[in-house]
Amino acid sequence: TTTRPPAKKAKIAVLFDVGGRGDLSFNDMAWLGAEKAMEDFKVDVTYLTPPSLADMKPLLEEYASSGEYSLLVLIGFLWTTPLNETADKYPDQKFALIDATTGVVRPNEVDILFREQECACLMGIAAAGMAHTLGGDTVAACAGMDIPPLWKFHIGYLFGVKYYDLKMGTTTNFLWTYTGTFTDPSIGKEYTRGLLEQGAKVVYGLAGLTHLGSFEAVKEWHKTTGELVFAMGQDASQEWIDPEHIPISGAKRVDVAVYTAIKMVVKGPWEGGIITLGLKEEGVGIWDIDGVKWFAEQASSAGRLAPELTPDKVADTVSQLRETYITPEVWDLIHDLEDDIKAGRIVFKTPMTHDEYESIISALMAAQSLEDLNVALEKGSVS
Amino acid sequence: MGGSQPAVEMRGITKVYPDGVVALRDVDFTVRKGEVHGLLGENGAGKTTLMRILYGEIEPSRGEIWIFGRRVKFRGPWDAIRQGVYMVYQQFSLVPAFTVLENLILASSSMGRAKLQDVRRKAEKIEREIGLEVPLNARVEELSVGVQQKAEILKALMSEAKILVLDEPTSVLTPIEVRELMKLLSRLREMGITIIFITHKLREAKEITDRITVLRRGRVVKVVETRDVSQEELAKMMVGREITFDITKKAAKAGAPLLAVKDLWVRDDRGLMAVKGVSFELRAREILSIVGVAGNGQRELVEAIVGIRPVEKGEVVFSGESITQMPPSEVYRRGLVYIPDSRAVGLILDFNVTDNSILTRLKQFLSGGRILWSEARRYSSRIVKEFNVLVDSLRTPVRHLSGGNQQRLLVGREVASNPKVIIAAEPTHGLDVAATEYIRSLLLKLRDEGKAVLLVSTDLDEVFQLSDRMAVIYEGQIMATGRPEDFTAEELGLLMGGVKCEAKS
Amino acid sequence: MELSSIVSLFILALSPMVPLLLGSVGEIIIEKAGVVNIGIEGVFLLSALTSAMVSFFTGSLPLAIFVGVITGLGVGAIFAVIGVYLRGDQIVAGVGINLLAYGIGVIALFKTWNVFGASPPVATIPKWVVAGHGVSPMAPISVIIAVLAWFFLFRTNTGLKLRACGEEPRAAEAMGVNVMRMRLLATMLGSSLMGLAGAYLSIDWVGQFTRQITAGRGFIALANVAFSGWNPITAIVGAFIFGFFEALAIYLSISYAQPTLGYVFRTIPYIGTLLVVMIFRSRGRAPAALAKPYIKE
Amino acid sequence: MRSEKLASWRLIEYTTIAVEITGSIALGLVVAGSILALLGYDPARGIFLLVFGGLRNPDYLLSRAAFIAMTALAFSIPLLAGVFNIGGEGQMYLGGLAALLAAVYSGNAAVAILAGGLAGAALGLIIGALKAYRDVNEVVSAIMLNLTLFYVIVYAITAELYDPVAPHESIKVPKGARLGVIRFGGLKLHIIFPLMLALVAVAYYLLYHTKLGYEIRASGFSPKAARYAGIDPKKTSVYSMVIGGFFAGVGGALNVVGFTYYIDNLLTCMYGMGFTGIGVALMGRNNPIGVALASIFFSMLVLGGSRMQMLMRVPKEVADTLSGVIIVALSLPYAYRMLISYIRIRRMVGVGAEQHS
Ligand SMILES: Nc1ncnc2c1ncn2[C@@H]1O[C@H](COP(=O)(O)OP(=O)(O)OP(=O)(O)O)[C@@H](O)[C@H]1O
Ligand SMILES: Nc1ncnc2c1ncn2[C@@H]1O[C@H](COP(=O)(O)OP(=O)(O)OP(=O)(O)O)[C@@H](O)[C@H]1O
Ligand SMILES: [Mg+2]
Ligand SMILES: [Mg+2]
Repeated sequence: TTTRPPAKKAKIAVLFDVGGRGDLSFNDMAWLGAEKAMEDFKVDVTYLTPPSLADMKPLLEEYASSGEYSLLVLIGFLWTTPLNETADKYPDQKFALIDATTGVVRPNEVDILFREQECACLMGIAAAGMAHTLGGDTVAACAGMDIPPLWKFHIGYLFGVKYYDLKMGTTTNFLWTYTGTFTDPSIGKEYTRGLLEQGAKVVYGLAGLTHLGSFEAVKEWHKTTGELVFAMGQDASQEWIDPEHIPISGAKRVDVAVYTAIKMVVKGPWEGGIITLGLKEEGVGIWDIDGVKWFAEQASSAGRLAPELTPDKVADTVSQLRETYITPEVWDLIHDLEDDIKAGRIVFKTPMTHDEYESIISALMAAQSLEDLNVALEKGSVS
Repeated sequence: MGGSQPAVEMRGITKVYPDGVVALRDVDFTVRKGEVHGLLGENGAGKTTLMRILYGEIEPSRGEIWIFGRRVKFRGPWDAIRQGVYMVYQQFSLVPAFTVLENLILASSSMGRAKLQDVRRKAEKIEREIGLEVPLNARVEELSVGVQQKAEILKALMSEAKILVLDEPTSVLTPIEVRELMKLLSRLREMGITIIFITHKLREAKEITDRITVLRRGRVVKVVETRDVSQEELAKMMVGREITFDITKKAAKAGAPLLAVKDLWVRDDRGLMAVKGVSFELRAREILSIVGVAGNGQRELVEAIVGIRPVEKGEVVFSGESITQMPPSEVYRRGLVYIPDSRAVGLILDFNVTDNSILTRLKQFLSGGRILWSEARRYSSRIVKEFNVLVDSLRTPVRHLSGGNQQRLLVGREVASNPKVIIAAEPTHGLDVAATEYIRSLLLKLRDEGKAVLLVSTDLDEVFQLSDRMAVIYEGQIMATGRPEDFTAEELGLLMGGVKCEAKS
Repeated sequence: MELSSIVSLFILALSPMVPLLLGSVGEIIIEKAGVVNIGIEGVFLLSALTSAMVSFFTGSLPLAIFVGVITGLGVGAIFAVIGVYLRGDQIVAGVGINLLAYGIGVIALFKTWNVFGASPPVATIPKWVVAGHGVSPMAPISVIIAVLAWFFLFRTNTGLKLRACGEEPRAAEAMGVNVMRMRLLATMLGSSLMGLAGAYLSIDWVGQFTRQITAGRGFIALANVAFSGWNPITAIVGAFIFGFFEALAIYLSISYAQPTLGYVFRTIPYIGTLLVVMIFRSRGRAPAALAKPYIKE
Repeated sequence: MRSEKLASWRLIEYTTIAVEITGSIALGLVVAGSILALLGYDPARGIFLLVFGGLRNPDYLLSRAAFIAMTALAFSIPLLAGVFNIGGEGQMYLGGLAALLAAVYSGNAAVAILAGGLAGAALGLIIGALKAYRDVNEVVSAIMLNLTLFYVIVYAITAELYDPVAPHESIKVPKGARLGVIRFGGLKLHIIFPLMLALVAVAYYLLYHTKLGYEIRASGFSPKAARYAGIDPKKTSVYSMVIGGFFAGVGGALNVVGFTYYIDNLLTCMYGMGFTGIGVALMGRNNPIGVALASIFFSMLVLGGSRMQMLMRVPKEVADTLSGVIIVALSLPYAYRMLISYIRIRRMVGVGAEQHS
């Protein structure tokens, strides 16, 4: 009797950008998707973090030329140019670029982008709503570096805040600040302290590891001044980190993107081109309580959850907070806008240059009426 | 037990340095209680090594040590100090950035906590008792070498040592200071302190020691009672051959003036005026000595002459041309060379022999910015050959040469360029008899060949032996000039201490 | 700028001051003995890690601080054995320790919590409230430590011996100081202050351990050592000035609407420090025997 | 007799160096292997990949070594003159930026590299002159300038010099100004490596065959002796910083015109390489030839680490740790020296030492 050799598993390589795993948001979410694909499709997934940008192209060529991998998943916009210069040379190698696009449609390349504005605008409404319930009038964001995905967050977040103001007849101060780093929580904390000093009631963390410092700052502010303030997380559900002060997180399902790309290779059909994921595709959004709980469970099983917490407790605390501080009218606003977006009645513009980004922001800052908000839109209008 | 126990007994000491140099071979060394014991030998004979072993600073490769009849194994000087052994090193062991008092506290604190006021009181008491004058609050780096030497001795006395090791303590002292030191040592001997005394000056050894051990190339040649030997015999034991002591000096026939210094004013590193209006003239075929206690502006004077140090006021004329403020390399090129008093200044110890041979004469070995190494090597092997520098290879780092050989290389380099005027500062400092003799006769030979030598020295023997004329410097001013016959050693000593005698200025 | 903002800036300057101050005082002690430990970052990182772990698993802050300090001490001991007894090149060893520490930090994260970036939040040192701001008790403590370090270095016998090892080790040894042991002890003492700084980072300032929690602050501490002219008291000034500029940069970038300008404001602490150094030249000089291994034979 | 001694001295010196280096690497690998085993990976395979994994693509390996060698020289040359140039990082950033601009305006790679070098040199001049003539410690000014330049350049790329098509990247080096490859028959070699060899040779020549190099080394070993010889050690230290800065600037330029062709607005293309250079410089004992070898060895470890990560799923940080271990082991030459001489001395003195009485 002869034993059949085991069916050869498809090999997939996930290539991170220079930050690599461990940012608790973007890159870790990508790996989550890869792990899920590994289980579901029984594929062999390996990963690599290149030592520097200069290494990206040579490494990409090396792996493309080896022909060993069914798919190379490239995480992050730093891969754009290396991929653009490599993809045509290896027509038999499939590539997936996550969160960026080369702008070229190729049969062997799929680019998966997110419409971050669609999530950020909902977060903006929630933030403005919470700020006012907390008795304040200022919302803020602690952002990492001035890069295209964050432009979209900036536009969406500001859009949401203005939308809230114009609908509710309030005026909300909007503070946005780039810390210049994705890795320094101490700077994140100090920026957030500064933002809270300026009256911010809600701080949106958009800076990877840096905004972990925002969470600490918010907690400390509450402890020392007795004044309740909130932080909001992004990408993964981050409520479990401090459910008393993080009532809500934005979702950016990098995991879905990676999973989708792998699925296209393993199960088909593969089709090159550009895919964007938004609210409709559930590629972005607000984490619901189930999501919050799932992440808390993950944290709990890895021993990360604070000893006094359980996943259920996290979920309960968060839903309590959401009930108390995000009023039904605010939820209505959120859902209305969400419906418009999902139905395709509203499509956000994606700025292509820094100037365009800046002009959209200044127009939004100056907006006096709902129509003024249309500068941020590609299609449709708000009313 | 009792008085018959020797103070120090070292048996079968062998020392191999990590790079394979065998510094001592099977040395037996005994010092009786209460005696002054001389330790003599050529440069590199192993005297310092033996004492470093006794002091626990380095470990012997083999051998045993007894102190007052007790077998000891020191892990470091701190152990030795606790057993009553104290060593004053050849190179000073004071922390230059600290004040004298801080150094004293440091030294005392190895025997327990030292309180500032206690140490000061004790130091002042010792100073009073034996007439040492050391400014306790001055920073060591600001003191002259002579005062530093006194600070060293004060430090040693403070340690209440029962066995005191002095490694070439007199080489920087003036005759008066040497005499004071000798008196001091006698008093210490009376107090029952055992002293080990290393020197290259046989006269001193004869004068102060009771017994002498002579080392040659790491072995004990002989142990003698001092009264039984003459200086000549000692020299012969050390070197292994006859040494002629009287260097023959032909009568001077001074020629044309080569170097003239006119009303020179120079500041020291701290910005204080160190040379105050010095003038002199140096002629061909003559040796002019600048005599003085170290630290009286000699260094500033010569550095200003060759252009290393800015001149405040005044003029330097060399061969009829003003060279005031000229860059040193240009001065050297014109034939005025300078042998500094420290080998660490005249040589780059981490460079090899060839590298060092072109240090002051780099321009001559350049062709369009490129160094002509083959020529440099030729030049350096010439120096090595002509001046008998003992060295394995031209690529050997100079750090690995013994002091005597370093000095030969340094002097050789400066002399080989066939200069007109040689400024030599302490050219024999720390050298053994043979090497000293070699350098001194070399200087005389140069003079006889028609060159001029400006000798800066604190060693009166040397000054009397070599100079045609001498100038005594005190606090930056020339106190007196004259021919050697014009002065007695006593007068000179007074002048160096700033006491003017009439008619000589 | 209003008065209250200025007061705020002064208070906000304290958080970045603490690790700089402790780090540079630690380094001053080490360098005064003649050893240069360029691995400040590495010590910060490892101590931040161990104290975060202790804080997370036991909740005991005193124990967490203690373990952070001990970690610094241990790393210092290893470094000193390499750099002092084995005469390794201190700079290379320091660079190596930085690399090593980063790797160990991340490995520990994923072995302990199955993450690569950050530990979960841990219990932190409670803050005092001063003029409406949270102030860590570590701020005054670090200043007191700096003053004590000054006293130790410049007013005690042991301090004198330690400085002698950095100035003229040969002379120190001749005067009965065990130079190697003194250097070992100084490195351990200094590194344990760095360990305290590391503990501050994770269980006081940031509230968790992250893989790049030090964010180059070890190097700034190194700069502060030179800035201070090797004097712990001046180091307080240097660390505070830097912290102040950092707070000012944050204040300005929040106050100005144009977000990209934030980058330009981030240069304030560095340019400001440089200007301060250029205007007030420091009189202190490096210990004469700094980074030179003491070789006896 | 003499020549015999000389031969043995040389032999001892060379064998000692060989033992030091192999000993360091072996010790490092043993510790590294134990760490791998401790973490549950196959140590033999891991070490094999770490050391040899980078050799799969020699062209890439060597090119990558090139800019690290440049930042290493940027540290070594000033160090020989007694200046601690921790500012290679900032000099490299500025060099990269200047090269980019020069490439865009001139369209010529040589001009770009020169511009990069000059920009780095200018920065070196500032640090060196501040030290020599204003007593500003070079560690302070270099660290402050590194960080300042980081943010200034990130700002410049983000707000002014970005590529409209890919806004996270700067404008691109035009095709004509990119460094290409040279081919010998079927073999191709990126021109960066030969360029690095040439620059290393220049550095070597400069240090050991020119007046300036001699003066740099003399000033570094003994400023006092240098002053005696008519060398101005302050001026020399400034020159050394200019030269060091030049090399760092060239490193940045090579990176931009030879590898990435743009600067990203997170500066990841150069970040950290200046600091890496310090370790590499010291590994190479501050000798240009040693530096060239060390930079290749270091790049082998980096790329081997990537290989290990890919094939064994060993996290990148484990590879970093292993590199750290090897670097620490390489800091220990004196320890091996002591060991060797200890053994030799024991042999010379003989075993019966203790019986002597
Ligand atoms: N640290 C060292 N390493 C290797 N060899 C050394 C070392 N110190 C001294 N030596 C060698 O050991 C030998 C003895 O040196 P030592 O200093 O003991 O001589 P010395 O008798 O004190 O000479 P001097 O009269 O010049 O002071 C010399 O050959 C010298 O080169
Ligand atoms: N082989 C060697 N290896 C390393 N260092 C050495 C060697 N030989 C000598 N040295 C060092 O070089 C210097 C001079 O050596 P040595 O002790 O032989 O000279 P010296 O004659 O005693 O000169 P001086 O009395 O002026 O110090 C000393 O510091 C000694 O430690
Ligand atoms: Mg000697
Ligand atoms: Mg000696």
